[in-house]
Amino acid sequence: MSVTEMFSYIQGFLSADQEIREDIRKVVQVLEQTAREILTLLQSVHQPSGFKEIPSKCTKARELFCTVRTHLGELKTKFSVEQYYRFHEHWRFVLQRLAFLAAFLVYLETESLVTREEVVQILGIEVVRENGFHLDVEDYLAGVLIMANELSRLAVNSVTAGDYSRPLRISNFINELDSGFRLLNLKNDPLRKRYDGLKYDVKKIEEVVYDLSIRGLTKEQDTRGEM
Amino acid sequence: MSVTEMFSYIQGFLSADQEIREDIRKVVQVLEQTAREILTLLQSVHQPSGFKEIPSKCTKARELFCTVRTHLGELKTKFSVEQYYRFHEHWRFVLQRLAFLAAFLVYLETESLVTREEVVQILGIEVVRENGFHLDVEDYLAGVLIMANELSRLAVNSVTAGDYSRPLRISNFINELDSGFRLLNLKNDPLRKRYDGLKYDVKKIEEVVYDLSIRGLTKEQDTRGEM
Amino acid sequence: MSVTEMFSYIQGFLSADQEIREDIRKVVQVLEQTAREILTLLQSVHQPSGFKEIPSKCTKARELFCTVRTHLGELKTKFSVEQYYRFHEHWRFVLQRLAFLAAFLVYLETESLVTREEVVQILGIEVVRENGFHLDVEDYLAGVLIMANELSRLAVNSVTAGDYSRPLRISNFINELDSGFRLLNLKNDPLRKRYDGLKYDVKKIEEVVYDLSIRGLTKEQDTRGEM
Amino acid sequence: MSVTEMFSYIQGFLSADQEIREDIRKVVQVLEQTAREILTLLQSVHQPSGFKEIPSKCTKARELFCTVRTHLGELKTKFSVEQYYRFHEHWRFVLQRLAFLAAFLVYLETESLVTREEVVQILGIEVVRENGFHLDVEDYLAGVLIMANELSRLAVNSVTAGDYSRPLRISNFINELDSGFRLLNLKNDPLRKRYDGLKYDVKKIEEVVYDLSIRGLTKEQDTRGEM
Amino acid sequence: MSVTEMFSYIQGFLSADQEIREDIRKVVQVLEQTAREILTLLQSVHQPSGFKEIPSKCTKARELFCTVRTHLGELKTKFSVEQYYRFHEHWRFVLQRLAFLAAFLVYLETESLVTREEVVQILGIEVVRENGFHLDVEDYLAGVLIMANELSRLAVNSVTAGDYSRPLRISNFINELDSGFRLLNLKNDPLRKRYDGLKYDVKKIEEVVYDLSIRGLTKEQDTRGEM
Amino acid sequence: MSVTEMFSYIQGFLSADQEIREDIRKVVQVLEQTAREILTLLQSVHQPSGFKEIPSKCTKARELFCTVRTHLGELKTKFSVEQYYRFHEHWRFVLQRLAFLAAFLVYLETESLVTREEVVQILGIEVVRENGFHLDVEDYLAGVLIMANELSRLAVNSVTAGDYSRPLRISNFINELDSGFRLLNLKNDPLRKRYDGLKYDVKKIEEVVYDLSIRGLTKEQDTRGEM
Amino acid sequence: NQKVNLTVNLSSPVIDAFKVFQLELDTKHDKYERLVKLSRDVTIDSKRSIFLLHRVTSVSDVEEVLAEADVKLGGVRQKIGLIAEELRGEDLYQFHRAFTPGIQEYVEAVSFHHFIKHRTLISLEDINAKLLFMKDSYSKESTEGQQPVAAHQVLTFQVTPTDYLLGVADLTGELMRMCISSVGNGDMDTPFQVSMFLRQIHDGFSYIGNTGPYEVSKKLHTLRQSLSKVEDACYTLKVRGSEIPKHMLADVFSSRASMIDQDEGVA
Amino acid sequence: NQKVNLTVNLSSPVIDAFKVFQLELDTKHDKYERLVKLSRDVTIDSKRSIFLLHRVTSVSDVEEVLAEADVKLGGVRQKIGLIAEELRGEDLYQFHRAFTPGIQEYVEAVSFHHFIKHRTLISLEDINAKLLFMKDSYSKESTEGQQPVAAHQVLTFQVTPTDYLLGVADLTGELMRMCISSVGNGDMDTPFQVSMFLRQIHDGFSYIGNTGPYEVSKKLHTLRQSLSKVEDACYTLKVRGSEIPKHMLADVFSSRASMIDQDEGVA
Ligand SMILES: [Mn+2]
Ligand SMILES: [Mn+2]
Repeated sequence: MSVTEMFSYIQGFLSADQEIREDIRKVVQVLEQTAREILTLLQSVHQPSGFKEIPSKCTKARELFCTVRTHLGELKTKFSVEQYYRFHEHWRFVLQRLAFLAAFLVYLETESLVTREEVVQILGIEVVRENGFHLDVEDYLAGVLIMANELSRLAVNSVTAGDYSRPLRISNFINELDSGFRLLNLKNDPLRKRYDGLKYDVKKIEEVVYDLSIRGLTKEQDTRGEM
Repeated sequence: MSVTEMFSYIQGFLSADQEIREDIRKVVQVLEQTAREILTLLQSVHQPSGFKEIPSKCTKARELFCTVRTHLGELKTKFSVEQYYRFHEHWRFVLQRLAFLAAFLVYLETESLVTREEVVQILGIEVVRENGFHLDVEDYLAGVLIMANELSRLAVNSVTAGDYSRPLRISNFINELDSGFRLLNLKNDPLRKRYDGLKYDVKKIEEVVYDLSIRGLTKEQDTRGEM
Repeated sequence: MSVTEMFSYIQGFLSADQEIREDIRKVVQVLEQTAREILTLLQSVHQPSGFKEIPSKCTKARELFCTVRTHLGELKTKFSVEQYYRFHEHWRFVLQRLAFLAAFLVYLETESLVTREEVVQILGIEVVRENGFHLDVEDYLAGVLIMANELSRLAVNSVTAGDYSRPLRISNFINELDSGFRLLNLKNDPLRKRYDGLKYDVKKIEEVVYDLSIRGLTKEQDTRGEM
Repeated sequence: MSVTEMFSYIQGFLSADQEIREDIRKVVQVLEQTAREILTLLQSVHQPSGFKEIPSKCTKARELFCTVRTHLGELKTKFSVEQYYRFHEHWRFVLQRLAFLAAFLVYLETESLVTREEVVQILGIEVVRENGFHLDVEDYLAGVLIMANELSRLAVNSVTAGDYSRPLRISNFINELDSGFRLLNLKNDPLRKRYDGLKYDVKKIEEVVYDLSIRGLTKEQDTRGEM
Repeated sequence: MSVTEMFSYIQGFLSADQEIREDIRKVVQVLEQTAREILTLLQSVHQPSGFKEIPSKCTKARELFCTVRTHLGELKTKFSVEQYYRFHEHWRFVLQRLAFLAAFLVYLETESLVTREEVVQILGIEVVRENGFHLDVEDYLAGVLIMANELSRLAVNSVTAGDYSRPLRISNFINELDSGFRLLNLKNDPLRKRYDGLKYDVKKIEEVVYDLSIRGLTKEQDTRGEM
Repeated sequence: MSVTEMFSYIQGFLSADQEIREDIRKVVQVLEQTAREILTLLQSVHQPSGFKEIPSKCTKARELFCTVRTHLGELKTKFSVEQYYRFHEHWRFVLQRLAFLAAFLVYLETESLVTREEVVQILGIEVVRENGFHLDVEDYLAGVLIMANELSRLAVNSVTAGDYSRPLRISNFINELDSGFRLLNLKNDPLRKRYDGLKYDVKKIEEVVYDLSIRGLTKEQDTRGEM
Repeated sequence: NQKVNLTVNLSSPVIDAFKVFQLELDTKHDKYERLVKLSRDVTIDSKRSIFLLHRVTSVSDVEEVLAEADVKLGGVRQKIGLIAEELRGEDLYQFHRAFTPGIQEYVEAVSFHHFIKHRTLISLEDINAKLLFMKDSYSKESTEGQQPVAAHQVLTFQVTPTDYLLGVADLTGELMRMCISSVGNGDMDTPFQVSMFLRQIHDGFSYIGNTGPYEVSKKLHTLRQSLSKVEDACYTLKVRGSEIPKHMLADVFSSRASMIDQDEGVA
Repeated sequence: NQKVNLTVNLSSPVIDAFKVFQLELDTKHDKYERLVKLSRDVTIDSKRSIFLLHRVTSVSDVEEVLAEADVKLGGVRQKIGLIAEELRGEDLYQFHRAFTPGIQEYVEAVSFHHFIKHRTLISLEDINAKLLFMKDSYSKESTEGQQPVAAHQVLTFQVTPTDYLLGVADLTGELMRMCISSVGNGDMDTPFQVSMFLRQIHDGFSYIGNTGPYEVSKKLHTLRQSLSKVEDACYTLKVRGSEIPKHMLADVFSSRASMIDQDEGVA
């Protein structure tokens, strides 16, 4: 029967699509697991003892990013490149998390803002859409904003750990970031909402610096220079 | 300043993207306007007087679909083909409406189910993704389901207009459609939800046929044959 | 570190659990597919032509239930028997559908209410929890209520097919069912909600019987006195 | 210490309140059970055989209302009278059901609209709030509207049972009721929504009368005068 | 016609209810205005200059409470006493604000916790529900918790105003209050949520006391004994 | 056909309206961009280095307001003057931001509250509706409240920058503002909600003053007696 | 008054400015409140007119009901005159939210009245033409034919296209109710007329689609439901009527109708 | 009873079958209701234990509070024994929804008790080890050290990993409260210990992420808020403490603490 045949044929299409999605979901699950491991590793810098071990933790994190690259490499093989946006929702969340982790790693290493090129290199993917599986600029920015929130927490905990100079450096960094974001013309999208959270991070860090200043605790480290 | 430069550069990306979306939105608005005109035209078949004029209305609708083809042709030029799914949401709604209108048109002309190939031809687009701007199978099916709902209304109104044989034909058609859909393995997605509505259409039409049967109103037209 | 170890330990539990669920989901999908096939088969009795072929369709359906038994047999192997209710949600829906299909089958064959024992036998499972994979009484009852809805549709369509006595028999059957359900002390649970739908089925069938009565179409079939 | 004593004293208040609510809930559950029994009893009038037994069923129902009075009497003892509205939500639902049952009972007995005074007497409560546990006018009206729906079903089933005059009487009764409700200035509250359903009951009953009229089955009863 | 008369009569009831609500709303608006005036008056104690004028401000506030009593007296006349809970929502908010203001006033006068009896007296209403328009214990407690928040602000500002002993007295007072609340078995209701905020007030005040202690600014007042 | 004509006529209205809105939206976007630039400029005063450069930044901001005046001039041409409130929602947000920026600018220059007349002059618009595109008093007040929030941040950061007298001046200013607002009879509108936020700014500034007081850091700046 | 005495600096320019704001805000708010109240009155009386108009399905003298409703609607127009008075010299849209519910309900009532009388859709122009008021004479009945005397200033009220659309959208609900009552009362023509009219309005709204304001799109669903109910009612009439010759039907219903008249006569 | 008399066919097989179902459903439902009630008791008593345990921040004799709480928790365990009794021979998961709130609250209470005593996280194993009950002796106090006598059958209750996780998630809220009270009462160590412990739990939950059941993910947000409050509290302590030599702090707080003790002594 003609209608029956047609629908059987269509079912073929639907099944193929569902299989791709199933495959993607599996790789994404593994990616999320690794991302969580890196997070657990990097989050330990908030512990008082963690501050001294930042370099060794960064090294370990860099190793875990090797695994991430392997998984992302596998992910690319699951679908043809021009369907990136068809399945984008599946990995968007984890990709933003990974961008955040890369940004946080680079900040801990060098106290500077990771570029999109660096993130892309750490993740083993592309900047430009035409070249293959890439990192959308919105996802990069989302990752950077998640890091800003983590830094406000870091400012608080570095004081607890007795490091009174770090909050000042974080404050300068976050102010620069804030000025950067203000150059962007963000629509009423998820990114805009995330950006609105940045001003609370800025304020929080300013209050930490204030608490140190009024007690004269910023004075002694004033000679630390360029770090 | 490096961060500033980077963000200025990123703003360039975002602006380009927003412009594309703005362009797409404009074409889609025009498409929606034309779709509404076709709808108004085809919906007039529900008026008692409309039943006699079905052929002439179909001819007019075919003419309006020329305009649709022009607009869809223009839409394709607004973005590069591999970004179809990036912007899919913008035209998905209107594309489903157009698929519905094409399906309704073909049903009114021939009382048969439009194929995806026919829809695609009426709209001047492609079946296969690789060949260019195409019609997703889900969007085709959504269009068919919207038509099913329109047909249950048509069954009611044809009785009011004194045509007692049409509901029987619609009933057979819709039952075939229902069997077809039951072959599909639909997930819990919007399509599934729409399909769940089909059983109400089936029931509604069965009740119309019942009302005619119990009053012996199906007998006289039994000789109508192939129409 | 102790807290970390604890969480690793729990994570082990959760992973094992997820794997079982994944396995179950796969079998359930296949079951749903078979259930849809049986449904397509049995629903064809609503077609005017279908009324004569009820016996042959029932035979075919009985064959398809063999496949169901195989799949349910496989499902049992996916988890240890005392954890039935841990994963109940996964198959509850399809099991109710299968109970419905078995009930509908038996009704079409004998115009009597399927017993729980019969359903269990058709599905190749157990009545009592202690004996293994079983059919909950709530799921059995849910299946029966889905059938009631199908019967209200059947009453309508048997009139269309010219069978004026069936609606009366269905009416008696459904009234008995309603009396049965009214014995139960249903709480505000899903079953209660489903049962609330029964009164619409009762009403619908009453209206069909009314339509037949007022036209004197119930006379010939029985000697029920002045009615 | 004084503050401690005060708070202990306050805790007494809070606990008492919770206990009252628990007590009320228990009585309300029993009331709901009895209400279901009365419903089962009165609904059996829809059965063809039920029409002759209306008087005996009404007698039995009156007996069951004794139990209701006992339970409502018990309910009153659970809280002091001026807290009626504090706990109103707990019994509002069941009270509307009971008002419906009383209204249906009185209709079956005398084919007239129960007054609020009669309902209140059947339930053993008060009309006027000042005198004790009373029936809110909104709850009385809700009960009446539930009965209207039951009557549209009764009209259909009396035809099936061969009683052709009852639908006309029901029709007049329900029209009168509808005129009454049109006098009320209902807000967009639950009552208004319920009232909107009355139109469909009116329409359904009119259709039954219509079916009887065109067959000349209403003639013999035409002499019933102004009722 | 009897049904018409009955419904006209019922419409009378419904209109009366709406009028009562309208009347209540008007009085409540005036009450809110007076409450705002008392608040402005009492909040001026936070100004450095305000500390000396506490007694005179309390006197003025007492005068304004005369107006409150008049309005509440008027409110009572709008409905019969046993309908308190029917309309409770209308005045609940303002009553809690007034309880807060009374509690704050009494604290400023005597540095002790206002009892429910005192609040009730200041507002010219009743403690016991049976006696008339009363203050629910939940509303009394809500008022007390709003005051606690005001006191944490007062502790900060008294330091600014050079009064170093007041924060200690506030601290003891608020600790006593906290112990009291711990005796209550609060459900997850609005009151519980409000109570959760008390901890932060306690903490804030303790921090002020801490700041004073480490500077030896609490010494001179240490002789105040058990207060 | 008359109904069709009527709808075409209305459609004409709607299309014209949409075009105007589109035009307005474009100008408003540009305004928002400029407003963000002014904000970036003025917010740099929060930086420790920024305090010395306040005058030069104010001069630069005054220059950017020229651009604002040009854009607002263009905005006026997009619709006829008596339809200000028809499209108010489109520019309300940005106009409040601009009022805030003007208020902040004037505060930085003179430490006084900008008048509505001054804001209007800075923006090149009118005070009175009758004279043309004007500034609603609510929008002016909203701008002032946004500034209050900015000032609480400034109080914190001036301590960081070592300026201990500014917080006291801000505290006086904000208290005066608070008194002003308490004169207003705010309804439950957006302004009221914004005003509710003012108390947190007041509290924050009070805490800064407290921190300075307890450390004796307020002594040198004025002769305020024993405080 | 009292409040002012409490502030610290009585004579500060800030406080002075806020006193001005207080006055301005209160004035605006009071006007808004007055408009809300007027709108509420307009709503209630319009609803009452609609209630009244629904009686046409059950009485024999339609003209009488229409005349009575017209008097009621005249009263509503007087109240709209008071709104126009309040808006004199103001920007209509500034207070639009205050009175839009009332105006929509009036559009619903007046278009219902018009449909019953003429079986067509009243135009926005016709609606606005009736909303002319003489200055200082708004308390008197403003009869339509009256010539504006030179000494009187004319005050107008303009219903916006959106309010017109929203009122017409609600009209469909009333038409549905009327249609269903008509079926009950054996009126064989009204249901079919209503269903054709409703289809036209439905097609009109689908022509406008989502280009109108959000509130319009929101009402589309209800409109579609009303249409479907009316189409079902016509269908039922047709199917049930098919069992008996038309001239017999008339008989049946004339006797029903007279029975109903008797009942109503007493009410 | 009465109901049955009303049915038309008293002896039909359908009615007979439904009588069986009635019995089965009622039995199941009654058991469910009993379990809900037991769970509610477990919840209330666990909450009371937690309330009690919060006193450790303001009294000098922590051991006394711990002992008192232990007795209370013993009572809770007895009630869990009753749950185990109800579940004997049943599929635990069939009634899981009935008692899961109580069990989670118990986990919260017992892990709070454990943390105060040992400053570590109690393991799921340790929790389950305490939930051993002697058959027919559940009404007597089940002291932990007691040897199971051969004549008695042992009944166990197994807390599921998910309930354990959810209980621990709620524990963080209590830890936050304890931390904030400690700051107020001059306890300089507890806040830092709590913050380290809470960070570990937080890291543990982020390790599990969204692989657990939905309810766990839902609690992550609250957990993060608690952590942030605790970190803020430690920060405040550190920053304020930085202005004065440590030995002076001790002085300050010992005098404060004794003051509080006096107050509490009277209560
Ligand atoms: Mn309406
Ligand atoms: Mn808790």
